[in-house]
Amino acid sequence: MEEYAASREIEELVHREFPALASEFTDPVGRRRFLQLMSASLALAGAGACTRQPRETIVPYVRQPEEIIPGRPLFFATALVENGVAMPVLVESHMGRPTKIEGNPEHQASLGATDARSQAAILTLYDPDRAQTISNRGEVRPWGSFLAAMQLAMTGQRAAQGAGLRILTGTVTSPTLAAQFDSLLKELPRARWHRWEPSGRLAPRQDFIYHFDRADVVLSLDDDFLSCGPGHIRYARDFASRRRGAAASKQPFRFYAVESCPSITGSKADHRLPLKPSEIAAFARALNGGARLSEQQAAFTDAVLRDLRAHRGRSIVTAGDTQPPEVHEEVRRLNAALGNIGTTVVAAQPVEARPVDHAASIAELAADMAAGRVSLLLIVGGNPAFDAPADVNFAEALKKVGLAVHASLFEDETSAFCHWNIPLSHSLESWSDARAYDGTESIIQPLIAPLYNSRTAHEVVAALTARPERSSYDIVREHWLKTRGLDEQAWRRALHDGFVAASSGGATHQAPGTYQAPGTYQAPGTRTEAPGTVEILFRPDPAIGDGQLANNGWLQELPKPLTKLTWDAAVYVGPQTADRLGLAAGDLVEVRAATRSIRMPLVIVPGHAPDSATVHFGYGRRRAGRVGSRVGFDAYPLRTSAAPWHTRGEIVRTGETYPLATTQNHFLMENRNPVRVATHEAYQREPEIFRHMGHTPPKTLTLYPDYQYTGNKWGMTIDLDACTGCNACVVACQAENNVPVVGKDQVIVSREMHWLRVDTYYRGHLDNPETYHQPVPCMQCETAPCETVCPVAATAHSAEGLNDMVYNRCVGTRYCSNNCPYKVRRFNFLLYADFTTPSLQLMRNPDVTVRSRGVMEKCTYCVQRINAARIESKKDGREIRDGEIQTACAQTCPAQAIVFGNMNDLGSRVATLKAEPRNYGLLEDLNTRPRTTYLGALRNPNSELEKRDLSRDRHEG
Amino acid sequence: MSQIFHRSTNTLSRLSIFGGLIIFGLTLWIVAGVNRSGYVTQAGIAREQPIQFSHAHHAGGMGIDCRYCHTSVEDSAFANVPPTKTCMNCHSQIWSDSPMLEPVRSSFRSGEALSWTRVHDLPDFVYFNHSIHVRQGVGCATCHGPVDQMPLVYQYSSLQMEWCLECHRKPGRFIRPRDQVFNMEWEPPADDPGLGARLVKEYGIADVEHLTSCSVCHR
Amino acid sequence: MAKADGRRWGWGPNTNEKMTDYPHERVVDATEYAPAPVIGPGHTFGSLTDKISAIVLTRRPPLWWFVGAAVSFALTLMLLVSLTHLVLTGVGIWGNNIPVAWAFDIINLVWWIGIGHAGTLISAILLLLRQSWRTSINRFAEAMTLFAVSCAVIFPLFHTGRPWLAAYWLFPYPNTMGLWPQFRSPLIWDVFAITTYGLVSLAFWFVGLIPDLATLRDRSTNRWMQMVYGMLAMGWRGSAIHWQRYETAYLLLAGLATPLVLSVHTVVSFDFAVGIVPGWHATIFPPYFVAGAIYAGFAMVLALAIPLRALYGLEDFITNRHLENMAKITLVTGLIVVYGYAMEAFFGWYSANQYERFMILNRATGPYAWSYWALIFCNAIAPQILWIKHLRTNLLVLFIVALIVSVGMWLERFVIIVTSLHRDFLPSSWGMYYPTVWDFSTFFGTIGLFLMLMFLFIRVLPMISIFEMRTLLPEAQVKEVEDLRVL
Amino acid sequence: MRPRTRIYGLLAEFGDANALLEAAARTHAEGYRRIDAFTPFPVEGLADVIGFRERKLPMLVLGGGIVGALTGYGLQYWSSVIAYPLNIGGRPYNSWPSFVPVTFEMTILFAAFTAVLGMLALNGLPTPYHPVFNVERFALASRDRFFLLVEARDKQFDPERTADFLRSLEPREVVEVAH
Repeated sequence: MEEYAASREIEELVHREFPALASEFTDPVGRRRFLQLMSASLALAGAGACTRQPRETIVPYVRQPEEIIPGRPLFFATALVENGVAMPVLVESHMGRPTKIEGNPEHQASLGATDARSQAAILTLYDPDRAQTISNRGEVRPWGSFLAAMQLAMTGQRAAQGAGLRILTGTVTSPTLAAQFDSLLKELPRARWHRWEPSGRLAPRQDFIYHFDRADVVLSLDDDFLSCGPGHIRYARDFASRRRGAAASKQPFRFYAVESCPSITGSKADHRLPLKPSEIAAFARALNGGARLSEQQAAFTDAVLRDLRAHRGRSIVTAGDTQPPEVHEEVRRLNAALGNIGTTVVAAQPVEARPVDHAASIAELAADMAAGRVSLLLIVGGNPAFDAPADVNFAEALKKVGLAVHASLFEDETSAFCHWNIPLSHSLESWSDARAYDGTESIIQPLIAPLYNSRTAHEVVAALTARPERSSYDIVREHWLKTRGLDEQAWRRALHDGFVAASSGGATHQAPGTYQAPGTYQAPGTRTEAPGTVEILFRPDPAIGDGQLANNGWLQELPKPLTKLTWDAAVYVGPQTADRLGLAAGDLVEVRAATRSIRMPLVIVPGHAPDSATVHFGYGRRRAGRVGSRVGFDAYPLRTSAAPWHTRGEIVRTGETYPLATTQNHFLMENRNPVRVATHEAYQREPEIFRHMGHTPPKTLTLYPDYQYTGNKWGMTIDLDACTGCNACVVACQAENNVPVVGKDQVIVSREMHWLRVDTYYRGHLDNPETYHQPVPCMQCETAPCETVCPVAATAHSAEGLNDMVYNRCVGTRYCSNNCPYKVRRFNFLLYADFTTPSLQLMRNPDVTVRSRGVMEKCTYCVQRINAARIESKKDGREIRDGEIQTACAQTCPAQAIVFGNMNDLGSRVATLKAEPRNYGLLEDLNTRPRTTYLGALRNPNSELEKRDLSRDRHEG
Repeated sequence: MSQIFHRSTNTLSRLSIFGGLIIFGLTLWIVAGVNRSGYVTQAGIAREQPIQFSHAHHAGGMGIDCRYCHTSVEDSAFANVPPTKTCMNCHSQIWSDSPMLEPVRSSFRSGEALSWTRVHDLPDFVYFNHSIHVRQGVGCATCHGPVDQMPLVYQYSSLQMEWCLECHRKPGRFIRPRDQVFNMEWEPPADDPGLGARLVKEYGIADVEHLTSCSVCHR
Repeated sequence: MAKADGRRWGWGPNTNEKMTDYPHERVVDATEYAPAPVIGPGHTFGSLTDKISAIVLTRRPPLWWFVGAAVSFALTLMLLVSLTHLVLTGVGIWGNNIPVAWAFDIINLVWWIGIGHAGTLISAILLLLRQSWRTSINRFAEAMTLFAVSCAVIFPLFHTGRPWLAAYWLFPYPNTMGLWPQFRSPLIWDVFAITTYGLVSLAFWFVGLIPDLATLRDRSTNRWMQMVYGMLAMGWRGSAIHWQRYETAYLLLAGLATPLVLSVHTVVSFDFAVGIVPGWHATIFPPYFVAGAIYAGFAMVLALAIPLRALYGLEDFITNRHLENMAKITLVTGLIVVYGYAMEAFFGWYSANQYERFMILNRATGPYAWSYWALIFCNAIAPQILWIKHLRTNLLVLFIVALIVSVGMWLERFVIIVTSLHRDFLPSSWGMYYPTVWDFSTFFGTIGLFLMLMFLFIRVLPMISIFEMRTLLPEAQVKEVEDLRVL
Repeated sequence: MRPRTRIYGLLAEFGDANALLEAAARTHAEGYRRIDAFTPFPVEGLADVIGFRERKLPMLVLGGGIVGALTGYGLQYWSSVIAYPLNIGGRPYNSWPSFVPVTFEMTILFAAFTAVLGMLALNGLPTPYHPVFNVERFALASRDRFFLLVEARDKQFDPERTADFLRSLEPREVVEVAH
């Protein structure tokens, strides 16, 4: 059904103006006028709360699709594409406008969860800076003339068997697209298809799928499997559920992490060993007895090996994509030796179609271009002029190409060098397909007609074939019908479910050959003691990735895990290295590698491996758009195809400093135990240990009678043992609640607007501390300090115990924020919300008021969802079921750390969790009686490695 | 020193004091009045529409049920304004060439949507849901008034917060049996004063604390 | 006798005892009962009436008046510009943020309100305490109160995000929303306290003015001035009966204003004491704020009186004794405030509450330590030199100390508000506050407004209460009613 | 019975307070009742001497205070318990301790304004026009002169005899006050 619904809506959309479509619910025009009136009432202040409504119009359908009930959202299953891999999602659509992205609960790769980037994809869809017109050398052209041009060019190519034809894409998992390329290359054997995915897996290798839920001991060699890589959503889920099991049972779970740059995966480790990149390879060899290490490292290795061997078949050893093939080989051998393969570690085919070595591939392409051997270059997606390795000098080579075509979402750095620029459709506007981490194939269906004159990759590639006019729907549908015999029923089923049944590990593409011959990878030479010399790691930015998402304000302002840095990339170094180099946070330093150098501000990250520094690439875009251009510093100039992940260089201070916008500036707990931690052993011995870490005042501590909550009593628990600090909840909240972006300058004066923030705390020695993440939404205190001080009752308790915030009543004294011990209230110091950009009005959640200037706002437990559920239940004459209401944060959490529900329903998940001994309230000694409570974090240290007095748990913050 | 002021100033000055007070009171009274008047609430003002659609004729005269056009009133927050198609269901046969209906036909031909002037328009920070009100026995006429007698629809109630609160504080005074919701003529039975209270219990309508919680209408 | 006493109570020097001792003395020498004269020698009813009313009626304002008025008017314009920008752009033009959501705005509010207190205190409390020396300073002290309050109210209104709504939503009035103010909020208490304070002070001031307005009416030659002063005087003619009711009313006002003035700063202190922020949540706040207010108020009175008397040659009326007494009160209230600081520190330690302890530590050693130590110097150390008489009576020294104290009291509020807020409970949300140019322009703008109102006031109204000065003259002493009865 | 007199009364001017006091006492002892005295500042006991005994004001102020208190608490109770009860931070609707400050301020406000307005009302102010202002020298009443007025309405009043009596009090002069 859905796809017809979708497509028919789309007709409607094409016929009608967007704002009018929106007008039934969120009429931006109306609201804007209304706000003007509010401020105009300055003049007629005293004339009462005069909200005289401006004229509005209602524009009904001409023919109404029967699926659409105006005012009720529809959900469509589809997939987004991250680094070429499918991220299965359900998309909420209001009257044909996609407004919110959720994970697809049916899909094994998601199970209902998503990550920050897919949450933010909705903003990219409506980004007003997207490429909007097909252009040739800067002049707007119709699609037809592009087709003509291509046909002309192709006649020449066919004559030469495509000798001059080159195609460049990122990682491709789309079976249809791959098939299109295959047929094209079969027709033109001398043409070449190159790949460059700056932040993806560069070297092809045997792929493995891990089952963390079945493991007792896990060792990770610089593998950030909780936040990067195709499977991270599912891995986070399995990892968390295994830990949850450990917390409940006597069956402990232990996780060792060896890494250079602190990652959120490392932050969950019971033991973490910071090593320089060069040492990690050695460490890997040592695991199989192949190398000799320092005592400290050797002790660690021995203990880990003993632990792993004690759990044969129930352990996992992983290595990150940034590790060289030899490390992966060592890891494979170890897993085999431990008998993990087939049990916890399952071999699988790479999901990438026709895997190649990307670094080599783009280098080869650039060489051909520079040599003038390329007469027709088709770049589908990607932005090589910006993110290609520095040594291949792509931009220069691009000038020597006869005819360069670039299809991309944005007019970017590469577009500037290309003759033809074709706006690429967003996943939510396209018919396409893609494979998830486990090979499961999803059909991608459009939620909305292309907002601009854009085309999908399939259509662009088709332009090179004999049948250029085919729509992407035809192409995709035909591929699935022909090659996979997907009949109409199966096709609809696939669209409805969001994936093609029984397609995981589909054997349609060849197995990868042996590993790349060394040569693309060079082990760093021996370390020299010259001051300032360090090993330099290259990593994609934790928020905006390789830079393609630079124009996404939600991601720009998303506080990066651990450092809480926004709007900038920085050089990460450990404290000891900073001391050695005499550098302080905020210094603007020069990073030199070989002959190249860049400038970047410095950030000190506890736990970073000594004598090494991490540089994040993706920032410093020159043509990204109004949000992303000229923000931060570009690190690509240091990155070469020979050493794409780490190299050797030096850090030199420039004497200048640079303002950094961080949302958290103090990372120590100051003995206030906001995060309560105990070891697994201590917890088993004395379950009450978490309660003893704080003081809960008796209920009799007031001269007032207690307020009784009958009926629903909403509450939330957040499991700090499960939370990985991945930030998905933060963006989900932002998308669900129309939370504005404020910009770097405002973040610097700490006016960020996130309703839900993730605090990070360190404990122990800062060279290698324990790290804890704590999501902090509104606590919905029963004795809310904020409410009593509001002079106009703009914040008051609902009968279900919600701490309501009434924006239209708020006059903005900000007293409530002063009196909020959790500082979760956010104030519109300026007009942050965008009331003017039309496309952004379409994106808004129509069920949540867009807040104007001078108004306080905060987390409401997604009260719009609560109300919707209450109304539905009342109409059905029943109670609200447990789990029927999910707050945006809880719904998207890959670790299922956040649980929301009715505390009065003793069977509900939230009620059972609150009954757990790990449950405690943040700052509950203030007698605020928070409805949001936390489940304490657990550590399971290996006694060999850590002889620590367990009573420390009680005293140390 | 000779007199500065004339005899009359004594009286004048006292008068002016009381006069001032009276004028002050009057202004307050007028302001309060204006805030509740049709000028601000826009109640009672019939709106010009692209087509002179008469509810009096369709709903009143011909007795078409509200839900024939306002299809989603029982399922959604929004009662729905009918698509052109709905008009054409009949008007492709009757009055199929009346000049008055030309806009409808042209819309149907061209697919160009009709755009109606909104009559009932709440502020954007207020979230009203038709379906639950209808479900709980709030009649159309209770808020929209005698639509079946309106040649051109006008806003019947003030739609101001205090007006909403009247019912949210004492639902019993306003609700009716569910089967009477779409009956424009229904009057509360004079012989059964307890009806409202019974229905409130029967329909499980929430107590006043719930109905007057801020987040029920504001989000 | 009690009744008569009740009525006599408070008017100028009380002379019962002496009069009954020497029933046949018609006039008693002022020096006999006063420690030092509160009015220069050689003055008669006529002379002082003319001297004071001349400032308003005949004397052309001196050059410095025009200069001062011009400067303060310029500052007032700056205030208007700042406020306009504020309303059009938003509170974001200031440095306020989360966690420091209140800063200059509320600091200035409390500072101004505090300054306002001296006026009512002098007029009411000193009246009840029969301090005859108050007479020559109460008039402009009251004016100062009014102007300080009008500067103060600017902040609570304009610091809100939507002043165009706060302007009336904060008051209870029947509205179409069926909503009312939230009376548990100290901000609403403020609204009532400050409004009451302003209105009562205005009434008090105006009542005190009526006889003098009559004097001006009768002295003025220009027809228009006669009309204006005449209207304001409301036909006052000094009838004995009127005087009798007038005294009663004035005395009652004083009796009401005394608890009021104490309550106002108590309520202002509730803004903090009712909050849970460490550094705010303290029971000592009300008395300590009131003392601080009087402290600041007297400092400001001194800072105004010293130049005024010199510029207008009023040494006869505002004598050294006045200044010295005020210096003494400043010293005493200063010591109370210092006690307050000590207690805060003590409680911080004694409460054994880690948040309180950290707060004190953070004040003394944290990023804003400079403000704390500057405050200690201004309010605790500098005023101690007033112990020494010849420094206390040295006008320049006194003037400078007064200014230092005014600065110190501003810093006190800075410490209480900013330093407490910037690091409260969760380390993760600790932050810093930096004022912007608009914070300063608004603050100095209000100072400009205050001075401009002051300049206008001394130009159009008698800055010293003429009729009360008359009562200080020896001739004003009359014999007992009882003596007359025997006739 | 007696025709309304042509003049308002007779005004005697004195140089200092005691002279006036004595004169006023004598006049009152003489049996004159409709008399009034005018001074540039309140003179001890002058009102007594001319036989003025009214003490209404304090009672009025007390009343005003009580009304204020009731209004203050009533307003708060009604609006937060009856008009729109809201659960504010789990506090009861009638959080009486929080209602004290406003009640107190309202008490003061009402009482204070009763005092001021009551005083003006009882004194019959404003009266910008008053016959005594017809006397040129009366302007000095707000400077350094003391006046004694015997109104023509007094039963004993007789233009000649009263004038003679007043002169016997050694005033600076006695003048007729025109209507």
